[in-house]
Amino acid sequence: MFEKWMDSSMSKSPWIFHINAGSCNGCDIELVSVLTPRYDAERLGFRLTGTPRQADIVVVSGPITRQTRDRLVRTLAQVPEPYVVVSLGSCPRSGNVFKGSYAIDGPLEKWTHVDVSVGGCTPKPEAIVAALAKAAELLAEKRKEMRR
Amino acid sequence: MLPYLKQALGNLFRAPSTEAFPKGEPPAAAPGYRGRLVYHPDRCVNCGLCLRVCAPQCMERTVEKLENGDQRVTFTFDMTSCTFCGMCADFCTQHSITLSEDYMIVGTQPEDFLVTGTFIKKAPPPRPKLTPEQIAAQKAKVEAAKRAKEAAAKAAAEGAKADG
Amino acid sequence: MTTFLNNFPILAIMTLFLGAFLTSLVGRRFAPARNVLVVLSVTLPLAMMLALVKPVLIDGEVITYWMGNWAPEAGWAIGISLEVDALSLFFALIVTVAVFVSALYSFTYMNHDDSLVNYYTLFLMLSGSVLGLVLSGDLFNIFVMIEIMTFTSVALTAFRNRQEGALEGAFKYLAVGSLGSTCVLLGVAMIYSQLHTLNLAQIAALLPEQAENPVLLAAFAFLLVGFGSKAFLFPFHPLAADAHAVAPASISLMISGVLTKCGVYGIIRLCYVLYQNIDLPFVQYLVTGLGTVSMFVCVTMAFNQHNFKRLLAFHSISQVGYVLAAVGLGTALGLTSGLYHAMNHTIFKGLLFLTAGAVQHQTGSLNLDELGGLGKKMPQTCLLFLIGAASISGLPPFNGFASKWMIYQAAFEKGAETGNFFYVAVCLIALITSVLTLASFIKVAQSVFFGQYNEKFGQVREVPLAMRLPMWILAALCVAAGLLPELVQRYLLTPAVNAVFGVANYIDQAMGAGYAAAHGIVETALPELAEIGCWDPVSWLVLLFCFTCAIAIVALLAAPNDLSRVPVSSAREDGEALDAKYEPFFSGEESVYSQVGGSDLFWGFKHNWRRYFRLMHDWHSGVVNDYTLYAAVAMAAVLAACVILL
Amino acid sequence: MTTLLWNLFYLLVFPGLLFSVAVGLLLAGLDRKLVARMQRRVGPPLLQPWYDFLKCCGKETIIPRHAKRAVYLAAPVVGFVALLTVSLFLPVMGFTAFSTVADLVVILYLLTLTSAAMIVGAAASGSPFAGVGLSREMVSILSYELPLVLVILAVGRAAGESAGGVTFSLAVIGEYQAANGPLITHWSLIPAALAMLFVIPCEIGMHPFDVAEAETEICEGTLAEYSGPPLALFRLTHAVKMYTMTALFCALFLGGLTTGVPALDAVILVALCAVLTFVTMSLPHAACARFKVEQVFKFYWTVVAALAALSLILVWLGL
Repeated sequence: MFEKWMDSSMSKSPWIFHINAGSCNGCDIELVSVLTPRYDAERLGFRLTGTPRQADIVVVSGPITRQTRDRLVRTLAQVPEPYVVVSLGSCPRSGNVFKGSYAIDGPLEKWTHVDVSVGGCTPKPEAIVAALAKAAELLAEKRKEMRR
Repeated sequence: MLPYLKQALGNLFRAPSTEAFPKGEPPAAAPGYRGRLVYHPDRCVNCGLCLRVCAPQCMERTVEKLENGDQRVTFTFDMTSCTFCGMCADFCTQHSITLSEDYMIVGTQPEDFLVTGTFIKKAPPPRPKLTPEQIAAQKAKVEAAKRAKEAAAKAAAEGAKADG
Repeated sequence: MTTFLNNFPILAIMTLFLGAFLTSLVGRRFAPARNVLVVLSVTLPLAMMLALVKPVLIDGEVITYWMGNWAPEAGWAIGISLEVDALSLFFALIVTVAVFVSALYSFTYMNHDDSLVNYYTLFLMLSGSVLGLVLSGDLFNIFVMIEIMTFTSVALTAFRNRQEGALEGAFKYLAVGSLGSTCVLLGVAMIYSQLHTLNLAQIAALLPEQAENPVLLAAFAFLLVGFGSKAFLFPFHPLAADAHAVAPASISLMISGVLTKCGVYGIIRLCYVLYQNIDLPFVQYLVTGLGTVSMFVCVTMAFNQHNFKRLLAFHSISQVGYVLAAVGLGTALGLTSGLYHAMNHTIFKGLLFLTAGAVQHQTGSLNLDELGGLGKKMPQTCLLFLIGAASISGLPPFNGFASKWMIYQAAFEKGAETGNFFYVAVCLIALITSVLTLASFIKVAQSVFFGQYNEKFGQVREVPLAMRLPMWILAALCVAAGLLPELVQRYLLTPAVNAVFGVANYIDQAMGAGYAAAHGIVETALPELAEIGCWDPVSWLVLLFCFTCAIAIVALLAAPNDLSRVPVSSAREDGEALDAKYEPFFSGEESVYSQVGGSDLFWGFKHNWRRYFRLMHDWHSGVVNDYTLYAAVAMAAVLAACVILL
Repeated sequence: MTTLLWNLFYLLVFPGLLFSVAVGLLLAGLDRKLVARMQRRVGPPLLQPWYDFLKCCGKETIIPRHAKRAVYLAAPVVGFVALLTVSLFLPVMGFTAFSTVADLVVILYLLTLTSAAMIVGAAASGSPFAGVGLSREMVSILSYELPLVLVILAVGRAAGESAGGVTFSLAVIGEYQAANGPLITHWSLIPAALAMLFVIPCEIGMHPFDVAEAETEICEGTLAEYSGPPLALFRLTHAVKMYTMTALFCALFLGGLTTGVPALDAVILVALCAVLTFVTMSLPHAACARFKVEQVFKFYWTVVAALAALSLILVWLGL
């Protein structure tokens, strides 16, 4: 009886943990602006947490530079199940203008399974809110199918 | 002691300034906002200028030779690799690439981010096969023109000497 | 009523001293005989004291035993007497239990050391003298026992003389301790010169008539300072820390658990029974003030110590400060709470010292800045430490809470009755000290038992069972005394308090009926205790019930969904699969050894009190002349105060 | 038998588990909503803390390698149980479930036990962030303990005229307030009430004083290594503490306004707690930034302690 409630509550209170994998901070400030009064992601229950242990949605921004690769993988391993990964902006998915450079180490796909992506070189906050809302729904399904 | 007390209390009675977005419609972007790419294949002439000018090389062009010499050219633009700088739109002579104001580029599968377009580039009309006589006639016409030009030049030189 | 029970007190003391003598005689060649002898000479007194509980505590008798059967002649007590009333037996029980546990512990704890014969001889002499002091009914006999006690504990402090600082600590203890003993001797001499008797009962009878005699007032001051120095009170407390830090753990248990209680016993006898001047406001201010000051100073000193045992030493003096603050109130509730806290203190302080000994036995170091993460290596010691720490900081289900609660109640009620603010200040400082105690024990818990393990100490295993057993006994006592305050109060505390307030009965038992009446000691009505709102069993039933339903909720809600997940492997240069799921979160870095503990905890508090701590740092210079200077100044001050104001 | 049933009812339903958890979560939701509205945002739904609690229960529990397993799992339960016991002793406008031993010192120590349980839990998790977090939590305990004790002494003295000069028992305080008006109306106790209002946010660890769980600075401080049900229990303790502390304030200063019907009393109490939550927690949260550790300590040991000491002296002089 509780299991059903827990599944639904997954999507009602998704907590965000942000990993900056070498981003130019354009997407980072956009992500934080999502919590400001104008866009107010807290309406949907979002909350920025400080540790991967309390994370449900892991938002990765920036092309995965060689320096941040191990730290990214290690932090992602420390997130408790079930969790979804959101790639913010163009960089994680393709490396954007840094594609092919010696300093970055492949798209995010290489290291983890990316659930939702947001395009745009600094996507607009509304786009980020839409992506996070989508990720929240995925979270509930993920837990349901993980329980089977 | 509490610096923003008055403002905080005042805000209580004002309506919240939050957009209704997830519930309502996404608000329109600012005019001229460089959002998702729109590709009009019919105008494209496959000049390849956009390929050269795109910094993140988010375009891919595949040219497929058809039997009658035509080329089926397909362009795929990867929105997750694009920086929305608009260079391709500026340089495209045929204005076949324009940046729309749609900023909601959200998707779960890679395909959601691809903008593709294909067109058939007609091969140029076949050049008529010239018979050897037609070639000789054209060559003769060219020599005659050259000789006339030299004669005129000589006449002009004498004229200049005369009135010098 | 001379049944065989009468001889038990002297038998108990003699078995201990005889044991000491025989151990040194026989123990040199074959060790097992020595161990058997020690066990025998430790359990027999405990059994005798327990046998005495029925007549003395429950029936309220007072057992007197005259050495050599020299009963008092014509109203003068010639011989030396052992007088065991409820108060003496209460302290005797504490002493014998502590001695038993300490002996049990030291069998395995001391196996790293050599010349154990000397150790056990001194240990048995120490226990014998302490038991003798508590049971004796003769003032000079008390002084003799204090002498033996001091010198054996000095020798035992320096037992591990190769340890750095051992001789220095012992020397300081010797210097200032002997100063304290001479004060006691001076006091005894003065009383003898005026009252021509040394028997406690007779002194108690003769003293009130000459209360204004200046010599007797000076004697009161000397005795008070003497017993205070044995309890390591305010001016005498620095040497206790130096002595404890180097003494073996079982001896620290004896020093902090038992020696300090003898000091307290001495002060209670002095103020309540001999001089009966506890109801004078000046004496109350003096004793309570001394207790409060030493309570607060020692807890702040303990707050930023780097050595585990020094921290425990300072705490034991601050808890003795609690006891004295309660005893100094003079009310029945005050005395009850003081005695209850004295008993609890011996139990949980003993437990903490034994855990410190276990840590030292396994890792060899007591430095809070190096240790860490021992909880996983020594799980039972960690649990025992938590029980001890919870009881000393007075967390509800444990015994520290019940007695501290009574102390606050007594202090605040006393303040309300008399209407002066001093007692409210005492109650306030007591509450703040209890939080500071909690803070320093959390510091020790984090620096020693939790956090990350320092590889420097190599492979550390749990201490052998023989060391853990005494700790478990003390932990069980901690929990029992905490959960059953009613029983403890009815069977142990109220008889002791009645014995203290019933001075006339004490005198009659010793000197023959009617003696007290002849000297104008009227039979004071036994004070019935106000309804103490202390922790009655219903509440801990409720707590227990809550506990189970909370666990049920947690189990129900979250069937532990151990979703197995393929570890995220990443091709690092060395290609080693990197499943960091169970590593602590280091913001992504490899989790290197970085233990947050020791002195860099509680920066906020220390920053705000930095001037006070700098002052404390300068006063506790560690130089023995300073300590003797403090002792002498304190002696002079108390003497002047007593003679002038009393 | 019926008394056992009634006790069970008290324990599990009315002032005990269900009631205090429900009211706690409600107050937490109300607080987040009010703070949002003060920042002109819409703010989460009222039941958001309930969803947070359920979601955390549904997550997997990862016990880190350095953690001491038993203490790591036991700490949240001990903290929660201690807090539940406090809510059993608090009178709901004149009706107390277990009033036999309702005593301020027990409540004071049970609250300390709750915070101590969180600290030991943080220590047991073995992470350096938790180490820094527990050191800050202990300093904040040290800082609010002095004013809290002064307030308790002042109230004990003021309400203790009849019962032999001083009382620590809430029952006697309740009767005194029923007899001569809630204590807040006594002018000499106004500073104590003000001091208590300041103590509440620091005791719970609400925003301006949440130096221990500063998620931005030390990655959630004490709860750095907690996930799954233990984390849910800690956050539930956090929410229920809001109810307990505000109910304690009502018991100390607004007692004695019983309307006879316990249900109605409960509603009034919840309303009062809601107003108090707004005044003590939402307003400072919206109005000022987080304090540094030594500022919290200095603030409580100077300003708030002075307020409480002032009223203690006034009460002591019998005004």
